[in-house]
Amino acid sequence: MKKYALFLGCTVPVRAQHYEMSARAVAKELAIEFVEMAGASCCGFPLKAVDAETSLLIAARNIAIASKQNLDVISLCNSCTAMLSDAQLQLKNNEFYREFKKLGFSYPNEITVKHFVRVLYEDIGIDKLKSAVKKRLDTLHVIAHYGCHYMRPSYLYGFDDPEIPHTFDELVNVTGAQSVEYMDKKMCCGGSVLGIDEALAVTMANHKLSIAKNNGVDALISICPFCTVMYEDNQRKAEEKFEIQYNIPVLYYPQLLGLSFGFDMNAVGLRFNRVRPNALLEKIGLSD
Amino acid sequence: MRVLVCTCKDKIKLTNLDLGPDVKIEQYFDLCKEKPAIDSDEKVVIAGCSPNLLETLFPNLNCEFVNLYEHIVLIGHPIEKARDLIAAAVEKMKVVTPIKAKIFTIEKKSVVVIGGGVAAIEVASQLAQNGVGVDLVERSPFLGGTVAQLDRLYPEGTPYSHTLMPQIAKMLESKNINYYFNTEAKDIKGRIGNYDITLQTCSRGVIDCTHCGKCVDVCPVEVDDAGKMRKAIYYVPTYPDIYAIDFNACTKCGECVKVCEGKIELEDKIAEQNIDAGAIVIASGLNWYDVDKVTEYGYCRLPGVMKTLEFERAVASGVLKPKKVVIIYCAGSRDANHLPYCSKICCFLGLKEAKLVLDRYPETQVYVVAMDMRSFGTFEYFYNKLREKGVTFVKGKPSEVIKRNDSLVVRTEDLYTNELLEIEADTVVLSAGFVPDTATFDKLGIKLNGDFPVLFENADLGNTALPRGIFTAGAATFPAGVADSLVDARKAAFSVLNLFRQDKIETKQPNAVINEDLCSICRMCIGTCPYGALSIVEEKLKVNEELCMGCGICSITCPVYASQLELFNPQGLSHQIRTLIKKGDVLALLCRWSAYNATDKAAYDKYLYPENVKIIRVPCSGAVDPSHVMDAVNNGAKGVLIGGCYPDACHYARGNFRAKAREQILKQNLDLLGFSRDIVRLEWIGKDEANKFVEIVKEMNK
Amino acid sequence: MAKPLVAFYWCASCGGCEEAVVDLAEDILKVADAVEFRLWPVALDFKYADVEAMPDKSIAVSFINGAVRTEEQEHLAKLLRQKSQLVIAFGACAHLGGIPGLANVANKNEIFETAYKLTRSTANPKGVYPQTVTETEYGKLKLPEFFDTVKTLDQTVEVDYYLPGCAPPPDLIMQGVTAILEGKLPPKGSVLTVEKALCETCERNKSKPDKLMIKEVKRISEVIADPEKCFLAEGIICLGPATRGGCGERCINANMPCRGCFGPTKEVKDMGAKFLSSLASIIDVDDEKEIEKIAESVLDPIGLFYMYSLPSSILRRKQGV
Amino acid sequence: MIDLKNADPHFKWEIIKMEGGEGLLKCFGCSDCAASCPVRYFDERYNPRKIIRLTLLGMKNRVLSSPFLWFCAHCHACTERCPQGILVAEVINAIKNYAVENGYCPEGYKVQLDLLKRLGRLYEVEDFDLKKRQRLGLPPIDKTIPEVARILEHTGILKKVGQ
Repeated sequence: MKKYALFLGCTVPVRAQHYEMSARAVAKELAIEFVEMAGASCCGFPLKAVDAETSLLIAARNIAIASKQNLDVISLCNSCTAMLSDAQLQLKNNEFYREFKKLGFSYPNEITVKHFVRVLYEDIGIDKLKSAVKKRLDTLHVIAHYGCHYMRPSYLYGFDDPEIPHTFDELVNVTGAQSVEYMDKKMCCGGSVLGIDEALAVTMANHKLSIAKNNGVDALISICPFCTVMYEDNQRKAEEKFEIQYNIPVLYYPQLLGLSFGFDMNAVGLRFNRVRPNALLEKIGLSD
Repeated sequence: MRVLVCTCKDKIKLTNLDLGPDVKIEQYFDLCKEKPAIDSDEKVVIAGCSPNLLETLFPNLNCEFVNLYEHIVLIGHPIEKARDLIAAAVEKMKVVTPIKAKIFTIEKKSVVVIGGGVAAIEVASQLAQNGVGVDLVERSPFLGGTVAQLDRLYPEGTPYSHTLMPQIAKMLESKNINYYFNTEAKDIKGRIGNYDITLQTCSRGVIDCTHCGKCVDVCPVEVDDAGKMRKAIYYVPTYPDIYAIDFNACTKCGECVKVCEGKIELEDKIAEQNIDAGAIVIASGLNWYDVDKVTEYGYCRLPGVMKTLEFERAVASGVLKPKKVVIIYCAGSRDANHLPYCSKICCFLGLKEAKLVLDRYPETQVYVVAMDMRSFGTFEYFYNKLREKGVTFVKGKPSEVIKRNDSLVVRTEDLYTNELLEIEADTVVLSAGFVPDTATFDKLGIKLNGDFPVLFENADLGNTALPRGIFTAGAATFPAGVADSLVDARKAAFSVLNLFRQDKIETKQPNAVINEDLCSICRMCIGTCPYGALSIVEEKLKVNEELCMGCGICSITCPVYASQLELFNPQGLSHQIRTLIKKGDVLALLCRWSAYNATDKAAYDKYLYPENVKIIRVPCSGAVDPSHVMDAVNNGAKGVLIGGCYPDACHYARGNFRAKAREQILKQNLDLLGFSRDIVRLEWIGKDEANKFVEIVKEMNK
Repeated sequence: MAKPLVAFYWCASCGGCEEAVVDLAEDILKVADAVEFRLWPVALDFKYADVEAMPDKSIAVSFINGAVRTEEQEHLAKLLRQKSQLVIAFGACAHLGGIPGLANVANKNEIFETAYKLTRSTANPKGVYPQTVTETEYGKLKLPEFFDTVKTLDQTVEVDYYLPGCAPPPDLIMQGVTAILEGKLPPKGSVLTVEKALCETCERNKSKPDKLMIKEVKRISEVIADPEKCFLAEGIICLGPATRGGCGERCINANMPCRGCFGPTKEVKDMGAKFLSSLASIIDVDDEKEIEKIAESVLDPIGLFYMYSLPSSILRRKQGV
Repeated sequence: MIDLKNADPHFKWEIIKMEGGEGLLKCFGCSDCAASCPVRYFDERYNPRKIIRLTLLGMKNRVLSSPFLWFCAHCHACTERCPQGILVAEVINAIKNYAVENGYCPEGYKVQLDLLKRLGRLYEVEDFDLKKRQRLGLPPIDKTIPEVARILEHTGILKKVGQ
């Protein structure tokens, strides 16, 4: 049993419970134990543009919670992972650490921060995942959306190739679904500019949606609640703006993985997906 | 001890000088003319005019100079000051270690030239013609190096053979050269005048050859040799006239042996032999940067993306006939993630490839995407010509190369219009930089500075940072074109000839000496030596006399004074300061290469400064110890000025930065001990900045 | 034959040196058998007057620990010098000034003000400072004068040998005492330990890279040091390269860097300045601003470079106070 | 036209002092950042090279008041490719931080700051949410985390944006 502290952040526990549910379900299946982080707050990322130090201190405080339990942190959100990783690096910097201690916090054990998907790839491994697959989703064609902060900035992560990322594709392929190679794979979802210029953000999201449509895929697979907001919640807006019909389901990776583990569609919270994946379910013989 | 005092033809009037019974004072009317004999082992003090002059007249002596003319007479200070200065110099000389002459005997007068490209050929040829025996050691089976791989040379676009073949012919006229092909220098021992080199030779496969070419016809193994296809048994039309087997590709099927009119042995064995030499010339040339590391440009990943060499060979041999070509400059160059430097020659290589393809196929559309076009000198004409030929130059650095609908797309910003630009093409050429082949330098333990074997920011150091018997030629130290390599090769040949005129070289340059009774091998000093002259040999700290340049930085770094610079040890300077400095004085410890010269200029230009300013000449600002400052302060000095060269301009590369770090921490220390932080000041003073020097000492005197 | 007479006296010290003698364990019995103590205030009751009454040079050897800070200590140092054949500076304080020597960054008034007025635990509403003479109804009470400056023993009286350390390790004490009893002593003025610096014998020296250069200066309190690696290679300030060895690397073995209690090796006059120079030299930064930044990160350079040796340094103390 | 009369030569040095602003001076204007930028791909008004260039020229007011400064999605595509090793996204972020210090904080961020001060998270956790979590078998979460407000007080950011 591998134990990790689970960092939920703001969006997942309130707006993306299906992501959380499915992540918990597949983790359980893979003998990963999640320990709840009592007192964990926002990761700090939203304040980075306002004041980097403040955001780092908020992030570092969250890390301190896991450090006290001497547990490595798993995060479900790309941005949270980046923010916490940055703070984890900063904690090795004396100047920052002094400031951190001034607030009465401590960092007793050095711990690492990883995205859940990275843990699946590195700590669990493709082979073990393969052996857990009970129902191969061979009929599905999907595009894997990495999101920016999954492998970038590479100086924080040192994971995957920031130019030619491949780990998430491999993970998708494990389920039997085929991860289609497509253009502009590393393109940003636009989430970060949503609050500044909605039209621009929707245009950015539309780019990948249109690529997905051109590729005729069954779904877009996401690993970040932020990206999902752009591709799923704002899909209608993109459709209106560009006068096009997409109707592309956006699944969180643990949902897809859970289906391949043979879980019931309710166990992975599929009824909470805003773009109904009915066609997809039909394809894999799970239509209700 | 002898103190030689010069009146400088009666300009310095110093009388009644008595420094005790141990010190013998000799007065001269004109020291320059009279030139008294001084034993080379003797310690003396010479007082007269500036050491800048006296040193040229009395070189290589165990001598401390006292500058009476520029520092007292011309500046109008009372002559009584001379007594203190001389007495202090005497105290210093009492405790310094005298210089031991270093004699390097040139026992062997033959040369090993490592490499087989244009530079190596030129060096070998020039030396052999001058009667020097040469052993030429080439790693590959054929001569010609990088040049022999090319189709043509820039800027004219002449075939490489125009340059290389006459050069080889000229070399072959000399009988003084032994050739070692398929050979590497595995180990190099010894020192100037007597090197022992172990050579390791792999077999060529072809023992005897009639050049019939039948072996090539039957060989089933195709090899892609940088864009050009050849067989596993092959020939490069340079020298020697014998085919060779590429054992990395050969399957030993034996087909060639069956048809051979000469003799082939399919056994790849390794043989070793030792040769000796008095000097080594490293002409090992350069390697192409592995451009597949620049992943965003898709080399190896996207078909149609190639390196310049591959492109050149493919177009020249007719294998490739592109319609639309994008040549991306600086692929990995001037890039912190790859090669941080500019390789100097790739801008022309890129232009050459553009011309090559247009010469063959004038209808080709060619785009060159470059951050900057560095077409210095006459290359500007070349650049002009290519624009007139219709090449489109884009200013920018492409972000990535992608594949879209079966064609390559180069994404960039066009900096002229400030708009995003996507160029579709069938061929993308990556003009990458070069890395010198440093294998030989590694074997010699020669310190690399970043990526290069010698320091480049300091012209003098470029020559002195190599052991005295090692020379470089061509692109071994930095990417260079053919013309530059040839000039450099002749320079190297001249240096070797110059060395071999002598049977021994004697130097009396001060060196660092290690007191093994004190050295605890703490290694604090090793990294601070700008020349890599310090190393641990058999668990003892050793100074390489071929490399030590006498800066004294290690002796100041050493926490126990186990390292001592001859003629200038820290204790000597300490004695000098304690004798010289009285309450209220200002001490100026000035680098001999820069700040000290400014004081001479101050005298000539009549920038006057107070008489309590006392000047001591030091080899480098990095050769001053914080305890020297403490000594002066303890004696009541108002201030201590350390004058050094400007940043990056230090004669000893990094001495002034060492001084800076010491000064900064020392200031804090002195602050806590109740002194003003400015009681010690490290200032950069150029050799002509007399006014700056004077202003500073005046400020410190307040 | 009469046993040689021995005196053991403490000046400004913490008492650790006395503890070090006790740390001789059973060996102390051998010493007690071989000599007769004539003065040892911490252990045995003798009066100063008894010593004053002794003939000059009648004491074979006096071991004096602690720095000289008061009139009484100066008096006893001089007295013991007069009555002894050999005077040994025992421990870092007598040898170099030691930790009490750090008081040389202040003067008497500042120290009194801190000790008798400013500290929170002090209740001294009238602001009374110690006086050398106080009139009372029972007569005059005297206290020895408290000097402005802490001095080493050899700045007060001539010293024959030095037993270094804070405190000197028992094996070095035993070696020293044996050498004295057997008359096998090195030249006068020697420090009774090895000549080379600590790195010579330090196990961790092997882990040091040949080219030791650092980009950051750290203090041991800021990091958890790797117990296998050379401190300096990790950027942690360790005075080992500048400090005489022979201590058995007690601190290093406890994962603490050397702070220099054994003092400098023989060519070095000012240990702090010397090590400052070494440390500054290995800062591998070629940028003036960066250098300034790193220099500023060396907090409390006096406490760092002169922890045990301020009174024996060239400048000895803070000036102008 | 860029009028250097309005330039502030200290501006670039101020940015370098900010957290993340260190690499600024290394920029040699190759435009790899701009060519890599996904935001610029869709909206040419945003150009990281131009922001850095104007900063180096000292055009303080123009940079700080530019609404496009806030377009950076902090996706680090530029950082990965910068040949000079500049953490471009961090430099842009440093300029944003500096803009906030100088009174140019976009309203959206002020709202977020207020939420974090009150709740310690971006979304209010209603009883409804807690019930829903319970129904779905998810563990309960804290409704508010007051510690965050303490950090905001400590760094003085609330004062900086006038809250």
